Amino acid sequence: MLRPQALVLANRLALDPPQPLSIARRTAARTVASDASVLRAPSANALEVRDLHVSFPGGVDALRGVDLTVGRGEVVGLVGESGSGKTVLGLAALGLLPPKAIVTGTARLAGIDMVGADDAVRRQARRRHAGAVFQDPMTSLNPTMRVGRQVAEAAGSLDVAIDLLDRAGIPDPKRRIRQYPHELSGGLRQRVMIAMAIAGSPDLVVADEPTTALDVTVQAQILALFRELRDATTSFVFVTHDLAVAREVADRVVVLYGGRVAETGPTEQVLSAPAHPYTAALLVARLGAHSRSDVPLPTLPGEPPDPRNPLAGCAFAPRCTHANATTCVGELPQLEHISIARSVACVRRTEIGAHVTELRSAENWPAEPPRTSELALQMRGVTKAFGGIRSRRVAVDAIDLDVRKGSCLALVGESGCGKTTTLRMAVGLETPDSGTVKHGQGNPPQLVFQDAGASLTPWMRIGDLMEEPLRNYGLPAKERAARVHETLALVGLPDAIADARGAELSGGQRQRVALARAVVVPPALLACDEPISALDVSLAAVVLNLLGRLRRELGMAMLFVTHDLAAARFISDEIAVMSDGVVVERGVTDEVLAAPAHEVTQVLLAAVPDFSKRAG
Amino acid sequence: MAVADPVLLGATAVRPSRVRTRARMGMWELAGLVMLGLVSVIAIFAPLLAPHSTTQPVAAGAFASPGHGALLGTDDLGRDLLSRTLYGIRSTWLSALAVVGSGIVIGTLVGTVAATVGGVVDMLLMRITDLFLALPGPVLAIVAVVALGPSLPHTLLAVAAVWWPWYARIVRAEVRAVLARPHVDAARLAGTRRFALARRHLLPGAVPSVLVTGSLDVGNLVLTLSGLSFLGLGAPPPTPELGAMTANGLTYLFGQPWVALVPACAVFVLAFAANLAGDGVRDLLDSV
Amino acid sequence: SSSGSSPAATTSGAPTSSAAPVAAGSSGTLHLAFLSDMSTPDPDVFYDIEGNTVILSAYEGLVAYKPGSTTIEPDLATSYTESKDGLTYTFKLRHGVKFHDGTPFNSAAVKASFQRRLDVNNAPSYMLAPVKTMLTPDPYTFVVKLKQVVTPFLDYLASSWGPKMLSPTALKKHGGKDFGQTYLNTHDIGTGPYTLTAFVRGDHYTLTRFAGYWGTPPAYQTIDIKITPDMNSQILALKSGDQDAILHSFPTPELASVQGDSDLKVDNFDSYLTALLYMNVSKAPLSDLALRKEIAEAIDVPDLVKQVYGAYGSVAQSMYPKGILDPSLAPVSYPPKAVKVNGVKLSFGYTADDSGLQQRLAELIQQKLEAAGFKVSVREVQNAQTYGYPTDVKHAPDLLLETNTPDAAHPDTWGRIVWGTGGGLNFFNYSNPKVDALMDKGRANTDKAASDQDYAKAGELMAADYPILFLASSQNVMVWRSTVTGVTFRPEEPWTVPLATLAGTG
Amino acid sequence: MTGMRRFAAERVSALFAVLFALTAVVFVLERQVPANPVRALLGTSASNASIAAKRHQLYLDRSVTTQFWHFLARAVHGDLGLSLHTRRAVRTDIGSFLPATVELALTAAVLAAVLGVGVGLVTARGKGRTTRLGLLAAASVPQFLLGLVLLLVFYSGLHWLPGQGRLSSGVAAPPALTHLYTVDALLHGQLGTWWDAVKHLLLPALTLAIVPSAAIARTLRSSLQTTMRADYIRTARAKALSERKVLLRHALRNSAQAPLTMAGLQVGLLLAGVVVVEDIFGFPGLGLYTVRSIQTFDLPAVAGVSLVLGASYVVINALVDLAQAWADPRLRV
Ligand SMILES: Nc1ncnc2c1ncn2[C@@H]1O[C@H](COP(=O)(O)OP(=O)(O)OP(=O)(O)O)[C@@H](O)[C@H]1O
Ligand SMILES: Nc1ncnc2c1ncn2[C@@H]1O[C@H](COP(=O)(O)OP(=O)(O)OP(=O)(O)O)[C@@H](O)[C@H]1O
Ligand SMILES: [Mg+2]
Ligand SMILES: [Mg+2]
Repeated sequence: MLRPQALVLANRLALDPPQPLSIARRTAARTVASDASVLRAPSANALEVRDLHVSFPGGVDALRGVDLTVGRGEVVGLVGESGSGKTVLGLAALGLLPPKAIVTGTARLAGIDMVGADDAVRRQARRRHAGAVFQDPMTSLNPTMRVGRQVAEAAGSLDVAIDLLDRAGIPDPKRRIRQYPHELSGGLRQRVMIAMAIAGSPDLVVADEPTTALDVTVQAQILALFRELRDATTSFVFVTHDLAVAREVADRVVVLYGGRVAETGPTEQVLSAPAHPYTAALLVARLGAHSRSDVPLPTLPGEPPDPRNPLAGCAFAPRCTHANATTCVGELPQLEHISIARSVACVRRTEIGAHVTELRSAENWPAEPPRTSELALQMRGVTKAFGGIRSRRVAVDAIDLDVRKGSCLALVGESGCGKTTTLRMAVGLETPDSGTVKHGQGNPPQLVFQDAGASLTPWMRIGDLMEEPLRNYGLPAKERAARVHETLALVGLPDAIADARGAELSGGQRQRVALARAVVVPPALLACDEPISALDVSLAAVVLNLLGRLRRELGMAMLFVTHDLAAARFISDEIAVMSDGVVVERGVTDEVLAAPAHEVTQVLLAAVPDFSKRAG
Repeated sequence: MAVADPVLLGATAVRPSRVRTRARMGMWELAGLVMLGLVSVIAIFAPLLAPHSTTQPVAAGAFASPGHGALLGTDDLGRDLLSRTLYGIRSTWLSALAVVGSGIVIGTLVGTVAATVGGVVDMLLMRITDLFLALPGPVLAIVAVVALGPSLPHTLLAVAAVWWPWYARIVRAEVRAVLARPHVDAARLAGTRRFALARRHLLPGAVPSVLVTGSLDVGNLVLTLSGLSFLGLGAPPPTPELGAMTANGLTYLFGQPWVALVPACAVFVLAFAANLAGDGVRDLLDSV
Repeated sequence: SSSGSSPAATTSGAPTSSAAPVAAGSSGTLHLAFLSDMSTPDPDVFYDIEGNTVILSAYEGLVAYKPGSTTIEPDLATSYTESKDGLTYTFKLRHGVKFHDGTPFNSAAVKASFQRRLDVNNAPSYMLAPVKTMLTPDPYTFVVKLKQVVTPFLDYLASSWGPKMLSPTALKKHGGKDFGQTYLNTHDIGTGPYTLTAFVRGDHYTLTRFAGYWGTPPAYQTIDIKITPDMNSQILALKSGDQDAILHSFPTPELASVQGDSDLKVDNFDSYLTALLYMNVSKAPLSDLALRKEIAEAIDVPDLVKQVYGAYGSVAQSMYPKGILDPSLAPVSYPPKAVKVNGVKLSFGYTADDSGLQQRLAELIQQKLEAAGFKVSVREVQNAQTYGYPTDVKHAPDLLLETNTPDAAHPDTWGRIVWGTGGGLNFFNYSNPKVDALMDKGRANTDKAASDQDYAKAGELMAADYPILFLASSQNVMVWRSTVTGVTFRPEEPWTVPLATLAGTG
Repeated sequence: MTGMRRFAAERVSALFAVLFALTAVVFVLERQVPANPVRALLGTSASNASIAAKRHQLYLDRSVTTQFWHFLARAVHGDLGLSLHTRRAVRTDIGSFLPATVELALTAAVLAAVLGVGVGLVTARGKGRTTRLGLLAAASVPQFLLGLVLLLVFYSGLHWLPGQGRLSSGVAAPPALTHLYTVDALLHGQLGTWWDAVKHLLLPALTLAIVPSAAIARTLRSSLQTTMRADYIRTARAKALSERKVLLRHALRNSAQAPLTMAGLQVGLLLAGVVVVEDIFGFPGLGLYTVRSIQTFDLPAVAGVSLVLGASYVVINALVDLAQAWADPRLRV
């Protein structure tokens, strides 16, 4: 794992004796003990990371000096936006970084250094002291091995495996062990992963976004399981990009930004009184049950840091409202205690003080077009079934939907209830088996996909992709290009993007491009299929604002599919709740959410992790 | 929050840059590509490069050893082995390309139609493909040659008949995979018409796998075709074909080994170059 | 057939022979190899060259050629007489001869054997077609009466493809519906010095010394014949001592590599094998006599023969193989001349052999013709294909190169087949009534000298039409391990070695 | 189970379709031939009457469709006609040549699989540039060259292994049960014979196996490398499995699809290889029979061999499909 040169480097850096206290300074270092003594070394903490640097060939600095301590029985939430280095940190703790990673510093798992020790020692340490749950339960389980055997590999025997599966909340584990992963639902798969992770009562379980790939209700169940599983001996590092999720499970949160710790402290304290402008921004930008919908969401301006060109000073400075051209750019801010349990890495922390939560205030929505009762979409008795004669499954069962011109209807429901299918029929990508779909006056409807990157043809220039709809209008090439540039400007992108291809863009840029493409010929109806569920908090806010603005500016009606009721509340005027292919409740959004009548709506609402409530 | 976690062991970074892809192609693979370029030059310019006629004897007479009057020696009829080998490379190379090319063209056509039209057409086309796939190529070549007489076109026809189904399958699978991707729906919504959709949004997605398979196939074909030619299932004499030349040369293996070894080694070099280059192309395209 | 389906079909069913072959003299095994499977060891079906060694050591006929000559001498018959009118032949049979199954040999056996050949009615049965009646006045006298005079009749009987003596009891026992063809496909029921004890197709044949043989017991106890289809593999086996001889098709350019080896010796024998270039007289452009002549001149036969055969063959002196007719009676020669034609297109087929000789010959001819301005496309053809030519001359090639040997040492067994109207090897339907008439006359002429004159005249008349160029008579080159002695050869039996006289000194 | 049954039904119908197609192809091509099978059977001196009789007997004087149905009906009953060369039923001939080829091909397949998987596994982790080049080189050697080199080195040079046939002369074939000498010898406890048969198999099997094994190793190596980047491999490592176990238990089976497909493809090429190899090593199998049949223009034999090879090709590909379904439970729907 560690290249010889890196090892030498690690030795050279390791000058000072170890400092066992949790929040140490960057200067903290230690001598490298021999592997044998390391194995025996008793340790109070499940994990101690000191001055960890990880970089990848190609100049990617993923971690740039991270310190982290996880005490016995502690649950630490590791929070940060995409690319901040959460996964890399988790992998480093497990000693699972790819061989090409260049690592310095230490990461002691139950006293054993997972950076410097050789493969066998690290494997031993993993066997005795660690477990892991990864983000995507579908790809993280071996598709060609029965789940029982996979758990047994960690547990030692099938009997123990059955026991563990039972603990992980899997009904009828004796039958399940004979199944393959593809025969299980997403939630069950993640439970299998968890069963594997807690096998042998490890000192530390690293859970890397274990709920992100799951839908809200399942996510709530899995989070409950984590709460159930915590005990005095097993510690958790719970990686997430969602502060609300962290709040549900973590005793303490560590906020990462640009490969460094920005802030750390007890969850309640950090979330109620953030000390770092970034934490504060995250909290403000977060869409919650109480976000105002009459103005755009406050957002973090700018792009996330580029790990290839880390800044000399504070990585957050370019996006920070409080940044100061003299103090913030020169050198890296160090983590400093602000109370016994809390520390923050911001040179201006004292000056900012309580103003930290101020975020560049958002402008108002543009004026809305006048509402009419004219319909942009009318679906009547629309039914769609999939599968053959024997395996026939009705995905959408005789539903009626109306979207008025210029208004926004949110379509919510659990995974698999038929939202996407309805949407696809609404825009004409799918023909209903029965029933009618009528569109109002205006240009044909467009769709914004859940995965914006995937909706861009990878080998085509963005400009060409955007021009395609214009060709049908017989526009000459010059005018087409002009219209493309106009639209790019509308979503806040530079002209140069037109020459790029999808893979060369950042996540935020892709989402904007997808939007721009959908509105290059402004449709009468814009359908969105969970456009923010795969984005992290700050990006989600940006996209929601953009959608809200465009809808109003261009006078489009919108059909917005989501399983996130907070998003529905923010964006929509009306809401329809689906379950099992039928609409079970509908009405004005605020009214429905204030007093949900149907059980499904209630369950969905309860599943939304939020600051307002906190379970055991 | 990235949908695809970039932390895959050894995976490429989030944004693959062009510089990195080029770096993935090794020295040897490059050498293979260069060699292939050279081979193609030979194939095209063999008539200009060959110092002598391939059918008439040179002054050195029969069985001149390499260097004695002819660079690579002469064969049993006093013909210049260098010239014959050059022409042999030309014919083997062009034949292999022709089979691969025809495979790609037919396969792409059938595969695309099957994948995009679907339904009964798909089933029918795939059954036919399977049928052809199930025909053993060499056997077909043998039967064809026995029945129709030895000639290169017959052999090529027989081999090509069983070669295209692979491409049809690959293209169909790839196109279906691409069809399932959201960008196709996006293009549909953008009002792109069927033909343009296939050409712009579907087929380019199948190109990498087809190219990789095709480039790796060339090596296979060089061996297969020269093997058939070795068995006398190629062009009739005195056409210089590497397999047939080897077969003929083996008669004189102990006394005049070069007669067999020169063309046999040419087959090896050709196949090796093709395989190297094929691997290189795979590295290049797989990393995109 | 049950036994036929097994790859290891052996003649374990044949009594006495394999049971206890005892004999005086040396024992040991001689290792030979064939380049390909023989078609069948059934002497009434077999009509190829590869495999003659097996047939001729397992079976015997009434008469045979004296080794190295064309003189006919008794074999299973001790003497024979021919009636004045040439229609009746009387054979006195040898006493004390036993078939491999123990059945005694007598006139009834001869009659049964002749009858079977006619019944089987396969390629070699034409030799007995002239037979009118067969009489067995006593157990050791056999009389055959012909429908008309056929002067080569005795040669037929002496030919290696001629009628062989088969055990009548075995024939009856294994006759089945096909006159015993199934059985004889893997077994023998002859009287020869060796008996076939294993016939594993594609792999090997084993001949074991027959203890009850009437003649001098052979020296080798067993002869093992492997099927080794690759000449290089045979050469390697020969050099490493796993094989004792390469009987034919040794590539002459490779002889240099064995000549220095004291363990090996090279034996060359004159044979009747003659290389022929047929010209398609039945279709344009070679229906034109002048063009055929030009081809003869363009080829430069002496140079061709020198280049391809070197010391192991010679320019054909006559249209008849040397030995069956005095070459001076009917000489042929093709003096080379500079020829220049203008791109006449010719298709050229040749039958290939394992020594590469035919292909070299074909490609050299092509070279020479191209140099003279012809456009020649060569392709290898198979014998079976060539048989189709007479019925479809229009689709046959313009030129055909074949090497052939007569069925027996009699001019009639050559001329009638090669250029007689309707002859089996007359691929392009050459027909000249005068030539046919002369050959008929020769066949009916019991006076040998006069008959030869008729054949010679027929040959000359034919040669003037240039339907066939007689290129070369080739030698049969054999390479033996030096330890093996007693190698003999009959020119009318190419690729074949009589096994009974061989002995090993090593 | 219904999946299994459907699979079997599909394969069997595919088998028949292919055989029918092959039969048609063979029949059509056979009719194209200018050769005269009757002449070939009866020889150069046969009379016209006997030729006509034979033609009638062989249905050659009937209409083309009648001939085809006759041909098909016979083929259905396993009657592949009479070899023009050996004068035996083609079925009998094939029956006697097939076992050798089966033995050779099986040995080669096992060798190719073992070598291919072994080399693929060993080279999967290292950078292995040299190994990779070696594999590429091995995959590029024409069999006619390789066979000869092996023969020169191991037979004529070192005298380690025999160069020709299935058994040494003087060694009797073991009593026939399976007709595979190695198996039969073992079943009868004839160890000497077994060893002799094995020695005869080694060189030709190796010659046949090298190219496919290199191809399998290459594909396996590259799909292993892809698989080793999969999330579940990370999971396996997190479970503290040793790299060996990760490779063998988790990666191998998940990387099996591409090599299996490649193996299926190689089977087709193997058929051509068998012909070359059997020729060089004098191995009395179907390949030799084919060559001989081509040389003697033995059309019924060529047709019979084509049908048998075509059928075995279909069966082998079905086996490959089965293996793929075994390797990936997601394919068993
Ligand atoms: N194997 C790798 N090779 C190259 N770069 C890598 C590798 N793994 C991670 N990186 C880079 O390291 C940085 C940190 O990545 P990491 O996956 O830890 O982020 P993350 O916080 O987990 O983000 P996400 O929320 O998207 O999972 C990123 O810029 C990423 O591109
Ligand atoms: N193309 C298809 N073929 C077969 N079944 C399908 C297809 N598309 C959807 N289904 C099935 O129809 C049902 C509804 O699917 P749909 O994608 O509309 O749900 P969804 O509400 O969008 O779920 P999610 O929140 O997971 O996206 C599901 O059971 C799904 O498995
Ligand atoms: Mg991550
Ligand atoms: Mg959906």
